[in-house]
Amino acid sequence: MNCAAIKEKLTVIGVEMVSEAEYARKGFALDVQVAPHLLVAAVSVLDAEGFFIEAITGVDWLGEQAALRKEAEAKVAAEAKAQPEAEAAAGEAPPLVSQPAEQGEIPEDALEVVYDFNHYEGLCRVTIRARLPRSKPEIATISSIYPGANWHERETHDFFGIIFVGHPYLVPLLLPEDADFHPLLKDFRS
Amino acid sequence: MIDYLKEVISGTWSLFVGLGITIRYFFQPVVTVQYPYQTLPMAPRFRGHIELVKDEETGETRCIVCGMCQKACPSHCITVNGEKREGVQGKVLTEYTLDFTRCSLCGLCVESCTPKAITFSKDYNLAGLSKEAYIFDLKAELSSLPAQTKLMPFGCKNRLEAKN
Amino acid sequence: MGTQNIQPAIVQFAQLDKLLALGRANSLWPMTFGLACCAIEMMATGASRFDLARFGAEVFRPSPRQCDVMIVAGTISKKMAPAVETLYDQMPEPKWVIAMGNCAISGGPFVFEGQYGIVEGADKLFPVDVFIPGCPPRPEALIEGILELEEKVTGSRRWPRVEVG
Amino acid sequence: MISLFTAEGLSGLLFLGFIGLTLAGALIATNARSLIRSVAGLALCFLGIAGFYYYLNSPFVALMQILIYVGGVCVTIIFAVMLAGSSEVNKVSRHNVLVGPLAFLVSGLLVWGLAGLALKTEWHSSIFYVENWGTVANLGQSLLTTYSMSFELISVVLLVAVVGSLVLARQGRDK
Amino acid sequence: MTLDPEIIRLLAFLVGVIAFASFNAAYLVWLERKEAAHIQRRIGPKEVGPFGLLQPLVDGIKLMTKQLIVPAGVDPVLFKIAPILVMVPAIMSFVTIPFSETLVARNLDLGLLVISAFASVNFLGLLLGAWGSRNKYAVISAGRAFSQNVAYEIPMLVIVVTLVMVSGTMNLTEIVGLQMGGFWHWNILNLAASPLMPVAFLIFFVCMLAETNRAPFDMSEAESELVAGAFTEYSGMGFGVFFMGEYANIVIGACVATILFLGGWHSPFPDTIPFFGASSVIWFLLKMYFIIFTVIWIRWTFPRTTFYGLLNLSWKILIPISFVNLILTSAMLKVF
Amino acid sequence: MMDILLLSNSLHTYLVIAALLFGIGIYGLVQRQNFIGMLISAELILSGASLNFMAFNHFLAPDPTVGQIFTLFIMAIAAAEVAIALSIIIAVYRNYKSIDTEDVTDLQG
Amino acid sequence: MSTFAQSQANETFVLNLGPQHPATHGVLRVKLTMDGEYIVEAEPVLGYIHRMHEKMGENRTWAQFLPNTGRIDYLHALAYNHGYVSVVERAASIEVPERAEYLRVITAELNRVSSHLLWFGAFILDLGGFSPLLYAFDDREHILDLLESVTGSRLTYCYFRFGGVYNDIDDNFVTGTRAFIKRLRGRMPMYHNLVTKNIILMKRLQEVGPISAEMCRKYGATGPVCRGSGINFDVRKHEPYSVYPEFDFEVPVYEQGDSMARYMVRMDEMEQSLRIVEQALDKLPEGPVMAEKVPKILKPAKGDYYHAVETARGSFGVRVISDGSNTPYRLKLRSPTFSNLSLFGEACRGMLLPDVLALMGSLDLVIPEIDR
Repeated sequence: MNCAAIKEKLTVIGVEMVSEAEYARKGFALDVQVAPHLLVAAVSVLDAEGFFIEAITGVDWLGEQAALRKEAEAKVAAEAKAQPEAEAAAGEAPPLVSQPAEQGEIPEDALEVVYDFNHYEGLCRVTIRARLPRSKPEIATISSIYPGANWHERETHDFFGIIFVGHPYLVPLLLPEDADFHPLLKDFRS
Repeated sequence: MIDYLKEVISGTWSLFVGLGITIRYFFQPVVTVQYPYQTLPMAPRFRGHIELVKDEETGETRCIVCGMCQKACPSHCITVNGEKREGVQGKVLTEYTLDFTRCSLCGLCVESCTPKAITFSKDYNLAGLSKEAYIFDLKAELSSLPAQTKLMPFGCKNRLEAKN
Repeated sequence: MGTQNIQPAIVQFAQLDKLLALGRANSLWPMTFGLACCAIEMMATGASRFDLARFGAEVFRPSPRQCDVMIVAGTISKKMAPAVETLYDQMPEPKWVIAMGNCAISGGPFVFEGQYGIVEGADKLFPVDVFIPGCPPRPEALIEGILELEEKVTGSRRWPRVEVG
Repeated sequence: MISLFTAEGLSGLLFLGFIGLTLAGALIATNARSLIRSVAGLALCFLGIAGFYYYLNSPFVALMQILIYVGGVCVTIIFAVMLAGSSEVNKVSRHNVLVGPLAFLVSGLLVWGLAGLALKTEWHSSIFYVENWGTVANLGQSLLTTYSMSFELISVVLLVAVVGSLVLARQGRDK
Repeated sequence: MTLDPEIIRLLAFLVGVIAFASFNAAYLVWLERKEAAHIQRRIGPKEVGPFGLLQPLVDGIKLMTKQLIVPAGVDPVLFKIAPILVMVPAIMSFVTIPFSETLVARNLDLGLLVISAFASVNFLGLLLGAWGSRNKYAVISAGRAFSQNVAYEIPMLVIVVTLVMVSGTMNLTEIVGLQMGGFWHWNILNLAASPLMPVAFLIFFVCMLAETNRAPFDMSEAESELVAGAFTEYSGMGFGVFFMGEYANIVIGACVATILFLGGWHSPFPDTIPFFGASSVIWFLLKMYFIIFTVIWIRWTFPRTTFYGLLNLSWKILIPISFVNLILTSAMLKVF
Repeated sequence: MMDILLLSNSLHTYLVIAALLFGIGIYGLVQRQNFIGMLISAELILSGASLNFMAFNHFLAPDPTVGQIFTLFIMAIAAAEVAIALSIIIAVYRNYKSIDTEDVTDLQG
Repeated sequence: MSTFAQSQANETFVLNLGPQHPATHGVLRVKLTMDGEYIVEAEPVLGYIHRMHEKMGENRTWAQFLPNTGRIDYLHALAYNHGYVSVVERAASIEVPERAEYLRVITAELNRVSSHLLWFGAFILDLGGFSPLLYAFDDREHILDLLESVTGSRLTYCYFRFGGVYNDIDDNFVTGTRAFIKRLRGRMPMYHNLVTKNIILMKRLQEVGPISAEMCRKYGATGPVCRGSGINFDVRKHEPYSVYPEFDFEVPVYEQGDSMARYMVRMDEMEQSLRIVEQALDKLPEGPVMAEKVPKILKPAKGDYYHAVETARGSFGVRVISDGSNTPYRLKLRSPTFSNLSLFGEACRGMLLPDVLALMGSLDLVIPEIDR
C-alpha cells in the first residue's frame, strides 16, 4: 500500500486535482478534489485498495466567492498601485496579472462534502472533496460501497441539507425526526 | 463425553473460585467515606466555583476590572462591572457576578486573570432548593472570606507562578 | 367570645403524616436514568467510596413506576425532552426531581446564542425540587442533594452540615 | 343444626366456599369477555374442585389437581393466549342470535335432567370405611398392579402428545 | 360458645406463619442489601435505625402510601389480583413446613406435594401480572419465565422423587426424622443411597435458584434486558407484594432444601455432645439462613446466564444427571 | 331439614355440582366461538366427569382407589389434550391469524 | 425455546430499547424489530443527547472550545483534549515542550485505564453481574484521585492547553501513580478469576456478536472493536503522535471477532497503558510544561488540518478549517463510537436479545460522543 500508487490510480480515473498534502502539516496525505459525478468512481478505487471510511462531513463556503472577489480586486488594486513604481524601478513590461473576476454576477457559493478515508495498514489518509452548488446540493451516495457511509451521510444531510441521491434512508439522524433545519449552514438562525 | 464432563467440572470450579473472591471481600473492611460525618480532603487544585481573592495586605479585592475573565469565559457566566472613582488609580469593582449554573469549571478565567484576583473555591457540596441561589455575587461574598496568601498552597508549580 | 373549644383529633394525623414523611424521605428510590456526564458521577455516588445505600437510596429502579425520585443527570436535548416528560409522568405520586449538574439546571455550558438542540433546564419541563450545581457535581454534592431533599420532605435535617472552609 | 364455631362447622363453611369458588369460576370461564379472564376463572374453578377432592378424602388427587390443572393446564393456556395475542374482547357474535339462548336452554335441560337423576336415584351406599382408605400407597399399588396396563398406555399417550405438540409447534419455524 | 382448641391452634399457626413469611420477606431485602454492600466493600443501609434495621419498615411505609398506578389499557382486575396470587400460595406453603419436631402448623402426609403444588400456582400469578400489565417487556419476561419453569421443574421433581424414594415418605417431618444423629446422616451425605447425593443437592439448589428467579437465572426480570420484567408496570404496594412474594419463595426453597438435604432441625453433631448436639429450631433457622445467604452471595457474584444457556444447562446437564442419580438410587435401594 | 353446613357429606351435593359443571361446560362449548374458549369449556366438562368419579368412589365404590385412578388418568389425558390442542391452535393461528372458529373455514370446502 | 412468538416475518413486533433503558448506557434508543426473542432488524436512533459541539466550535474562540472536548466523551476526556489541542497546535505551528507531552501521555493513559475500568464494570453490569462494577469503581476512584490532584476535576478534564498543559505534576502524583500501578496489577488476576474465567461469562461472550474484519473496514470501525476482529490498528502506532513512539508497548489483537475478543482486547490494553505510564514516569524529562510563545489570542493560519488520536474507544479525529480568524471556521469531530455503532444494525441481525446486549456492551458506547 503506498500513497503514490493510490494517487496514480486516482489520477487515471480523472479526478480534478490530486495534491499531495504535506502530512506533518495537514494531517492527511492525499487531498483529492473531485467532480461530483466522479465521486463514486474515486471511492470505488479506494474500496478496492482496502481503505476504510473515517468520516464524511460538509463545509459551507457561504460568502467565499464574495470574499475571493474582494481579495482579487484588492490584489488588482494593489498591483495597479505598485505597477508604476515597479515599472519605474525595473523598466520591464508589466507582468501578466490574473484577470479580475467578471464584473456583475458572482459565481455561486459552494457546499463542500469532505470524505475521509484511511487505511488499516499504510499511513495514507485520503481526503476527497466534492463541491456542490449551494442551491442544488446533490451528490450520489456511497453507502452502497461503504455501508458505514450511511450514517455519515445522514448526519451530513442533517447538518447541511446535502442530498445524497440514492441513499436508502435519508431521514434526520441526530436532529429530531421532523427537523427541517440545517444548523451548520452559515446562514442558519435558530 | 470426557470433554463434556471436563467442561461441567471446570465450569463449576470457576464458579466456586468466583464465590471465594466475593466472600473474601465480604470480610474485608469497607472503603466507604461516610460523607456527612467524614469528608475527603479536597485536592489542593480542586476546582469549585470561582471566588475573588482577598488581598492579604489591603483586605480588598485585587480585581482591576479588566474584563479578561469575562471575555475568556466560554459560557459567558461572568459579569464584571467597575467604575472610575476619584483618587483611585484604575477602575473600582462594583459588580462581580458569577452565574454558576452555566459554568463548566474549565478554569480559563482564572488563567486569564493577570492580577490573580480570582481563584477556585473549595465548595464541593453545593445543593439547594432554588437555582437562583447559584448566581453568586462574589463581591458581596468577598467580605466573608479569609485573606488568602497563596493561590496554590501545594507543591505543584502553577503555570502563572512559573511565569513570574 | 370568638374562641371555640376545639376537640383534639382522635387520630393524630400530624403524627401520622410525620411518620409517612419519614418513611418517604428515607426510602428515596432513584431511577436508573443517566443522560450524560453527570450520570457517571451518579454511578460513582452509588459505588463503594460514597455509598448512597447508607441513606436507603441505592435501589436504582429501572422502571419509572417504582421510583420516587428522578435524578436528571445531564443535558436534556430537545429530542429527549418528550421522553423525559413521559418518564416523569409515569412515576407514581409522591415524586421528586433532582436536577444534577449545570446542564439540568439551566443548560449549562451548552447554552449559546443560536443553540438549537437543548432544553435550558429541567425546570422548563416539570417542577424540580433540588438543584445540584457543578459540572459535574462531585458525589458528595449528590449525597448532599439527597439529604436536602430529605430535609424538604420531612422538614428537618437529621445530618450534620459539612462546612467548607 | 351444628354450630358454626366447631371444626365441622368451619369445614362446612369452607365447603360452601369451595362450591361458590367452583361455580363462580366456571361461570367466569365460560362467560368472561376476555380470554385471559376465562382462564383465570378456570383456575379458580379447578381450585374449588381440588377442595372437593380434599373433602372426598383424597388429598393426593386434590394436590395433583392443583399441580396439573392449575399449575400446568391453566398456565399453558395462558401462554397460548399470549402467543395467539388474543386477549381481545370477543368480537360481536356472528352466530345466529338464537345460539346463545339455545345453548342456555340445552345446557339448562341437561343440568335439570342430570341433577334430577342424581337426586332422585336411590344410591345404594356400600360404604365400608377403611382406615387407610385410598392413600397414596394404595394408589401406587393399584397403579402398578391392577391398572398397570392403562398406566403404561397413559404414559405412551403423554409421550405421543409431547412429540406431537413439538412437531406441530415447530412447523413454520424453520425458514 | 367455645372455640375448638384445634381451631385456635390453627389460627395461631396461621397468624404465625403469615408473620414469619412477611417478616422474612421484608428482612431478607435488608439482608440482601447489607450483604451486597459488604461484598462490594460498602456499608449498605445504615442511617435508618441501628444498622439500617428500620430500612424495610420505611420502605414498607413508603410503598404502602405510594400511588398505585393502573396503567391505561390494562385489565384492572387481573392487574391487581396478580401480586396477591404470588404472595398467598407462598404463605400457604409455610403451613406444612416443620421448623422443629413440634413447630409445624399442619403435619401433612403429602407435605412435599403440597409445596410443589402451591409453587406452581404462584407462577400463575407472575404470568397473569405480566400479561395483565400489557407491556412488551413484561410479556417477554413471562415467556421466559414459562420455559424456564418448565425446564427446571423436571430435574427438581426428579431429585425430589429420588429423596422420596430414599426416605419412603412425603411427610416432611418424617423425612427430617430419618436424618437424625450428626451431619453424616444427612441426605446430602447419604452416599449409601446414591454416591451422587452431594451433586443432587447442587442440582436441587440450582433448580431452586431458577424456580425462584434468582440470579444467575433471573431471566424474567433481567434488569439490563427487560427493565423490570413482569413487574415493569407495577408501582407502590403492587410491586411491594410481588417483591415480598419472591422473597417468600426463596425462604420456602431454602426450607425445603434444609429439610430434604440438611437434616432439618437436627444438630450436625451427634446428640452425645451436650448443648451443641441438641436438636432445635435454631439449627433449622441457621441452615435455612445459610442457604439464603448463599443465594444472595451468588446473586452478587455472577453475571446472568442467557436464556438459552439456562435451558441448555437444564436439558443437557441437570436432567441427565438427575436421572442418573434416580437410577443409581433405585439400584442401590434394591441392592442394599 | 338439611343442614347447609353438612353438605359435604352428601353424595347428592357432588353430583349436582358435577352436573352444573357439565352443563356450564356444554353451554360454553356451544356459545364460545374461539378455540381457546372452547378448550376451556371442554376442560370444565372433564372436571365434571372427574368429580363424579371421585364422588362415586368415595360414597359407593367397593374399591377405594378406582375413582381416584380414573381421575388421575383423566388428568393425564387432559394435560395431553391441552398440549395437543394448544399446539394445533397455534398452528392454526399462524395460518389464519385468528383463533376464531368461523375464520377457519378452509376445511368446509 | 424460541417458540415464544409468531414465526412469520409479518408476525414481528417492535421493541423500543430506550431512550431510557438500563442497557443503553445513556440515551440511545434502539428500535428492535423482533421475532420472538430473535432480532430481525435493529435500528439505533441517535440524537437524544446531541449537544451541538460542532456548532459551538464555530461560535467560540479556539481556546473557549477546550472545555467542550472534555464533554464529548467524558470517560476519556483527556484523549479528546489531546486531539483538539494537537490539531490546533498543528494549525498554529506551536511547539510543545517535551515534558508537557509526557504529562499528556501519562494523564491520558491513566484516563484510558479509568475509562476501560468503567467500561468493564458497566459491561458486566449489562450481563447481570453487579459486584465487578463496584470493584472497578473502587480502582477507578484511585485514578480519579490522582487525576484530580493534577487537573482539579474528576471527570470532565480540561487540562491540556495549546502549547502544553495547565499544571505541572508533583512528587506525590508520581509516587501515587506508581502505587496505583502496583495496586491495579495486583487486582487484575482477581478480575480475571472473578469474571473472565467465569463459565457463565465465557458462555455469554464466546462466539457472540461476531464482527468480521471486512465489516470493520466497511463501517470504519476502529479501536478495540477492530482489534478484536484481528485488525492491528492503533493510531498510537499507526500514525504516531505526541511522544508515543518513545514507549515500548504492544497493541493487543484478537482474531475471533466475538464479544470475548473485544473484552480481552480492553483488558489487555489496561496493562499496556500501565506500561506506558510506567515508562513515561521513568523517562519524564525536566523542563517547562508550557510553550513560551503562545499568543493570547490564537489565529491559526488559513487551511484545513486533521489530527487523529487513539481514545479508549478508537480513533478520534478532529478536522479544523481555519479562516485565519480567532474562531474555527468549521470543526468536525470524527467520533469512533459513531462508526462502531453503525455496524450494530448489521451485526445483530438474527441474534437473541441477551446476545444483542452483550454485543452492545462490547462496543463500549458513550452516547454523548456518538451524538456530539
